[in-house]
Amino acid sequence: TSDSGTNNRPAASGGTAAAGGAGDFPATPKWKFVMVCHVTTNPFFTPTQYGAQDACALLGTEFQWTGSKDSIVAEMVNATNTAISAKADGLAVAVVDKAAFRQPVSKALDAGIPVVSYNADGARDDKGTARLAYIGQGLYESGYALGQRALEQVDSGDVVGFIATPGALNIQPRIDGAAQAIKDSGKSIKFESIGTNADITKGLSIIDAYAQGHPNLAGMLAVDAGSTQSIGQVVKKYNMRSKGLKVAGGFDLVPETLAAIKAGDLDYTIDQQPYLQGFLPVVYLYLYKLSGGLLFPSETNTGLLFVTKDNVGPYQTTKTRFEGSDTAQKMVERSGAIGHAS
Amino acid sequence: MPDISDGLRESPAPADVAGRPAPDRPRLLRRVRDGFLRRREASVLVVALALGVYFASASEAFLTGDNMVNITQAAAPAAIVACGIVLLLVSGEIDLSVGVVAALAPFMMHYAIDFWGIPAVPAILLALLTGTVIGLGNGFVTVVLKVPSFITTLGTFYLVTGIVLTTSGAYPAEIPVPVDNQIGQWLGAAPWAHLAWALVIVAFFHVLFIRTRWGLHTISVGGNLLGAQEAGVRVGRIKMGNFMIASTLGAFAGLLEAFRVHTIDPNLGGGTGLMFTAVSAAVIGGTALAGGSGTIIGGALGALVLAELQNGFNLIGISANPYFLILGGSILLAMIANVYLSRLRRAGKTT
Amino acid sequence: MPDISDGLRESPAPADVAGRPAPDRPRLLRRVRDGFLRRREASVLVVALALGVYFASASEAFLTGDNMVNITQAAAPAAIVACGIVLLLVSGEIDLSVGVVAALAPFMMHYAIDFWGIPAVPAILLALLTGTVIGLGNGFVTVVLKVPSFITTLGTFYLVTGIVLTTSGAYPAEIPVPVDNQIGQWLGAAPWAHLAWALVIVAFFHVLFIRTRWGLHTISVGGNLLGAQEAGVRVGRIKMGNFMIASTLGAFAGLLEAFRVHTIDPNLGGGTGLMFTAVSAAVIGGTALAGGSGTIIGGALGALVLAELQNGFNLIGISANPYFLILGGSILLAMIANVYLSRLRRAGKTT
Amino acid sequence: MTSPNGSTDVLRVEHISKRFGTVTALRDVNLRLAKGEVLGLIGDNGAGKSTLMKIICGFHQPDSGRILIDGEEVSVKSVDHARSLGIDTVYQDLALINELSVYHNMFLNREPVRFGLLNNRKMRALARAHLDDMGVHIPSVEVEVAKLSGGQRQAIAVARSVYSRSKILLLDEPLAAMGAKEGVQILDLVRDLKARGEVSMMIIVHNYAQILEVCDRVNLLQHGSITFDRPTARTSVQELTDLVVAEYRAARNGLRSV
Amino acid sequence: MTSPNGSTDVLRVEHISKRFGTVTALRDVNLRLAKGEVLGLIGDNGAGKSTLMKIICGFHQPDSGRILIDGEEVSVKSVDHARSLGIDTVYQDLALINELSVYHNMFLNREPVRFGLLNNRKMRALARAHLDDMGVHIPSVEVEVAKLSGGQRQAIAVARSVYSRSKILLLDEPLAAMGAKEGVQILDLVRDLKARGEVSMMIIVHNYAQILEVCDRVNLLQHGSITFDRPTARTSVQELTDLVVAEYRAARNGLRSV
Ligand SMILES: Nc1ncnc2c1ncn2[C@@H]1O[C@H](COP(=O)(O)OP(=O)(O)OP(=O)(O)O)[C@@H](O)[C@H]1O
Ligand SMILES: Nc1ncnc2c1ncn2[C@@H]1O[C@H](COP(=O)(O)OP(=O)(O)OP(=O)(O)O)[C@@H](O)[C@H]1O
Ligand SMILES: [Mg+2]
Ligand SMILES: [Mg+2]
Repeated sequence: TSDSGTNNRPAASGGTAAAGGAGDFPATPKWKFVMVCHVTTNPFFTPTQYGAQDACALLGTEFQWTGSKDSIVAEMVNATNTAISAKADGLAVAVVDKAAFRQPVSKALDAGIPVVSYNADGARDDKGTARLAYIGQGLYESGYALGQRALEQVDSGDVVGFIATPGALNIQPRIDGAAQAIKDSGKSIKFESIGTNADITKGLSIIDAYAQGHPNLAGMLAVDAGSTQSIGQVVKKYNMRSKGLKVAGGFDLVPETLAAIKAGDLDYTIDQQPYLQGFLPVVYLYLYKLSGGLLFPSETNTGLLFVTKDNVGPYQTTKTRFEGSDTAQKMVERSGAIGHAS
Repeated sequence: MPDISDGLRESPAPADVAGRPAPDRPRLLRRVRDGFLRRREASVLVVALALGVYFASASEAFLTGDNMVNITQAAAPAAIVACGIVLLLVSGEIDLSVGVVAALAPFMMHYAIDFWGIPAVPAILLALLTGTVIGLGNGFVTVVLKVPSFITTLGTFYLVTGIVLTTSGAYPAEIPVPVDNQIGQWLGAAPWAHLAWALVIVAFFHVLFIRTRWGLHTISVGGNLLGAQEAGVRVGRIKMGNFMIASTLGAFAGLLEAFRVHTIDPNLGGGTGLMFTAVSAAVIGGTALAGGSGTIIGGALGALVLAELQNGFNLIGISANPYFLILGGSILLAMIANVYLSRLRRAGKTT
Repeated sequence: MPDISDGLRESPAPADVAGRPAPDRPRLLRRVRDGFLRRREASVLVVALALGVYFASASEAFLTGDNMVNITQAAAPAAIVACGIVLLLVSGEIDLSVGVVAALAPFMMHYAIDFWGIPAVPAILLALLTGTVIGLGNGFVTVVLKVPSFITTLGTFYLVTGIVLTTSGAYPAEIPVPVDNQIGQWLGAAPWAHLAWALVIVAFFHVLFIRTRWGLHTISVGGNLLGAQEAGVRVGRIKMGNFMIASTLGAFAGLLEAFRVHTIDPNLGGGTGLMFTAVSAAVIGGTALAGGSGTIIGGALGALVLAELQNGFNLIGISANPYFLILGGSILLAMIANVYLSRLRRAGKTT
Repeated sequence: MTSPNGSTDVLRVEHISKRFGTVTALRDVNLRLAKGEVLGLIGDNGAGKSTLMKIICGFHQPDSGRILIDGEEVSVKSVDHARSLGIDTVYQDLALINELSVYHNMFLNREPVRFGLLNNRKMRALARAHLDDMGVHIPSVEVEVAKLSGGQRQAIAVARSVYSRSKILLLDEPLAAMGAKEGVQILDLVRDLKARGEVSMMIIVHNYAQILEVCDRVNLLQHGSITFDRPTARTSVQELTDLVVAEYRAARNGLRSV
Repeated sequence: MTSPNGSTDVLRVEHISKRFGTVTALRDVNLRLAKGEVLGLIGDNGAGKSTLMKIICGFHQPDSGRILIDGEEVSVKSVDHARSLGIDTVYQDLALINELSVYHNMFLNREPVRFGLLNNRKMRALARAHLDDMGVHIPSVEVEVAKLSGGQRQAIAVARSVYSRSKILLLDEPLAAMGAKEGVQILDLVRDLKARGEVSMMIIVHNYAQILEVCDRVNLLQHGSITFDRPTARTSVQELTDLVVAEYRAARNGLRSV
């Protein structure tokens, strides 16, 4: 494994690079891209930042990670406007509100700053901005997938969905999607959403209490990392698997969640490949600038992967930048067949 | 700044018992300078200016018109809410719910217009009135039922959060069409609307605070509750009124922000975020958490300092994680400087 | 409860100027009851019990052993932190950074063990010491440099947040292997560890507060700063000490919680969340935000009340959005009842 | 409702009682104050003098008993209400707001206003004039009262009421912190007010010489009740001292001689 | 460094000056206190008496000048430091903590401790004894001082210092709020202390009769300087009053006769 460092300088130089340029690209100014996020310090986006960092190292650019810590739209708008004032070379915005970013994005485009959206792209019916492309997987859609997957194992009974911060733009759409999926199925399932807390310690207590008050749950879902991991712990604590709990699942890949999957306390967690949500916007913005706009950023679905007991192994055994669990650069070996649908 | 600190060290002595004759420097200049230095806001102003100078030298974008708009828009809501918070803090109370009232107000406007068919202007007034009524409730529970305001407004905080979330389904709404026009421009969508409103409101409450009986009695109530009662000050009325002012200003700030970001978001004030920023601004500006003293202009300058820090470091391009580190460090440095400056100021004060 | 309120209304009058003879009811019983009623924590205790009765009737799961563990685990960190916060509030200061210190401490342990190769116990002590040192810093800036503690600790809050985020990459870490064993069980992983620690710490600080010079001087400093100085109380030392206590307890609560949730999370404590809960608990328990009076046991009971509310409503299964509504309403109701009870108590008090 | 001297009493207190928890501060107190009269109230520490005063001025509510102003029964609901009835008070604790300037304190809750704004200029001028009148030197009327000496603070509290043009003045130890010169000057002021005959006053003073100097009548409050009521003309410092101190003196001397 | 009567002065204050901002409170003050002596300090309100006291007890730092205790120069760094030098003070503002009980206030910063814990039983007993000694009646020593009358509060502050066994006592208007009886009793206490000869005292009193009763010597502080220093045996109430009040009296009478 090579550890080429976490600095932002271009990585290896091979071939016949033009003086100073990355790879054999011509020399470019050190472009600065600004990524505006709704929950800047959320662990979900740690790999996103690594992705952006790696892309910048590759291409000789730099990026700034900013926005709001607590999904406050006004703060994101402030950050976007500040980036425009600072004449950023490109913008990537998590468009968590379909109305709020229309004007700032237009203003940026008017100023010749290319803008892409990542991770969130307005609402289902309205992407909300004139961004050039969207890189990511819809929050609502991922929530919908969460619900759909649960439906494979549950036909009736009570299903609960935990959400750390009700009304917060990064996760509310997910739980709305899950609820919709269950509703669309027409099964006689009663879905209830329960607020936990941004503080994982409180969240665990709340999920614990809910589980005690509802021993006959058929399913437990969560839409944020903290609640997901807490579900795993509570399922284990009360041995809920033996009491009729048919499905337990959630989001993100923090260690405790992976351990719970391995132990069978959680059935699945959703990997949204956040690394790509950072890597690709930088690449797209770079190419747009490099090509003078000829290479137009393309809509990219970064996909959604269900991590289950079957494929959790590599996630657990290797700590990588790609999942955020390590800062070191290293190559992850894999072997054997690649699982696929038949 | 050697000139200023020089001036600060000197103590002009008209009221000196020893009767030292006043030095024969140009009097007008001295009076202007003394007048400035006597104001307790002077030190925060110096800090705000110093930060401005620093950021302007670090990034040429800082002083552009666009960025001035950014800063004023970031500072204004906190400055406006801080007016109410200063009054409350000075009278010895606090309001934790002011930030969620800011989130509720635009929803009230939205419901009024889109669901209840109320015209634009009455709907906006209704939204403001909602704030006033919540303030009245806070005041009632605190003053009449004698629950400490921290707890009263903690309860209100959750209560209003619940109202916002249940009525909105925890989902943002769009600005209603009847106000998405000139009205919206006036109320926050136009670039300089925030600054204009902040100036008007801060000026109004500054005068209220230092030139009216209301302000005097607010200080009395917070400075010596028993003494104020003995002097016949209507303590309950003052506190209730300040709760109502704070909540109404919260509602107004919420409307401004909703029009600016052009969406009605259940998380608008960030829960306790806006309240926190406003209290911080007030305290930075020289208001005592324990009551009895404060300044409205100081609170506004405090909001400006915080907005400058936020804007400046973003402009320079500090990413989120180190941002907090740097922000924390600079708050500490700036405030140590602030205290130092105001000590110099006091040392040089006439009285 | 007719018995209790009956007792509250009656005023036993040994010190009566009129010299009314004491009624000849069984004396021991009366003394126990009076002793209870004289304690200012009595009313919060009644509220906590009443909530318990209500939830027990609403859900049979409430009184199970498992759920008791759950409640104690939810209440303990706030109760522990509240001990420090009560001391600070009583001495007229506040610490906003205590919650992020709780997040930093387990990371320090993690770094010490996994990166610096320090053995388990010294690593844990180092984590606690980190809290102490941060408290010392807060105390220094507040007491010596005279920055108001709200601002000092706001700065520290951001600074420590930044340290946690940058060093951890904003990503959770696993409990280090050398402590993921008996040590971890003792320090929070075992079901009753939280309760045990909370009892020990609350008892210790209760005695410190009401039976030592430190406690007396803490009250003096917050009750009448000038008077305390005139009486020669070493004001600065008291304040500094209380900052250090609060921060250390924050670090300890963080360790407990990290072991319990079995992960080291950068957002442990929820930013200002834990601080907020602790301050709320302190104020619910009868500590004045403005300083000068408070009780440690009251703070712990306040934490219990909050934990009961959180646990009970989740046990019942209130949905996310209305949850806040109901929580807010019940905080208001419970605290109005609390104030009413303590007024009854005072009316019936001997002195 | 006419007093011995034929005029109507401006203030009558009848059967007032007051308890604080288990402490009985006042027990069936009766007291009257004639128009233009200056009444001295004396008594041990903790006898209930201040409590009585605070009941008359509406700060405390009595447990029982009634108050008559100009012969009419009133229930004084608040200090503000008392003021509207023409009653003004100098409290023993002075009731000053440390955070406010001298002149704002002096006009607290009675601030002159112009177009809704405080008339600071007027307050400053009057404050200076009043303090000069009382012979109290203060660095500046703009300084916060927290920075003043004990006597300076008291002068402000006294000036606040004495110049309030109220018809009933209640002064609770107004001279306690005053220097000899300032004390004399304030007593002169009281005499001036009395000479004009519009104001009735009740003064709590521990210095019996001062009582005899300005009061028309003296009442002694002991253990919550009035036990002595006599015109000053018919008493002396010696008598008053004997009333209050004799018992102790005797005991002490007895002790000494042992 | 010996005083006229041959003994060493326990306290000497030399050339002390103090300014607050632009207010000069003290200007080149010199003062001495012999062992066992009781010195009375008089002066107008705002003359600087309390400031002088607060400098001696370490609460304020002088701008210039020096303090000698038992002939040795010391710089009194803090109130705590002064206490360790044997200096104790009753402040004019009493320095009571409203939130604490009577007995905790009485022993503030001098609490008896057993095994690290407060010895409340001892404090309660002593507090009761001291207050009885002073003839001050208080409902209970466990009540918070906020609930006490003005005189009761002062008694606590006085008891705190008088019973502290310090060698130098500074009393700033210790009798201001005391009733006639309690005043007499406290003066008796002072005399008792004096009789034992171990304590030297400096007392600020505005009542000249009281000064003559207990003091050996009297100093007058005017406009920040000592302008008069005489043994009490060689002066009288009249002389002191004339010194301070005469000027005003004359002016006033002149005015009246106009
Ligand atoms: N902390 C302070 N800040 C500013 N000025 C002060 C301060 N303390 C005292 N002064 C001023 O110093 C002067 C002397 O005050 P001091 O309290 O010593 O007077 P005093 O002789 O004790 O008067 P009194 O008999 O009224 O108690 C006064 O003019 C007062 O206003
Ligand atoms: N708010 C209160 N709460 C409880 N007790 C009180 C309160 N106010 C006064 N008391 C008690 O009532 C009694 C009478 O107090 P009051 O202040 O009227 O005495 P006073 O005659 O003014 O004495 P002094 O000469 O010392 O000022 C005292 O024993 C006092 O402790
Ligand atoms: Mg009194
Ligand atoms: Mg004095």
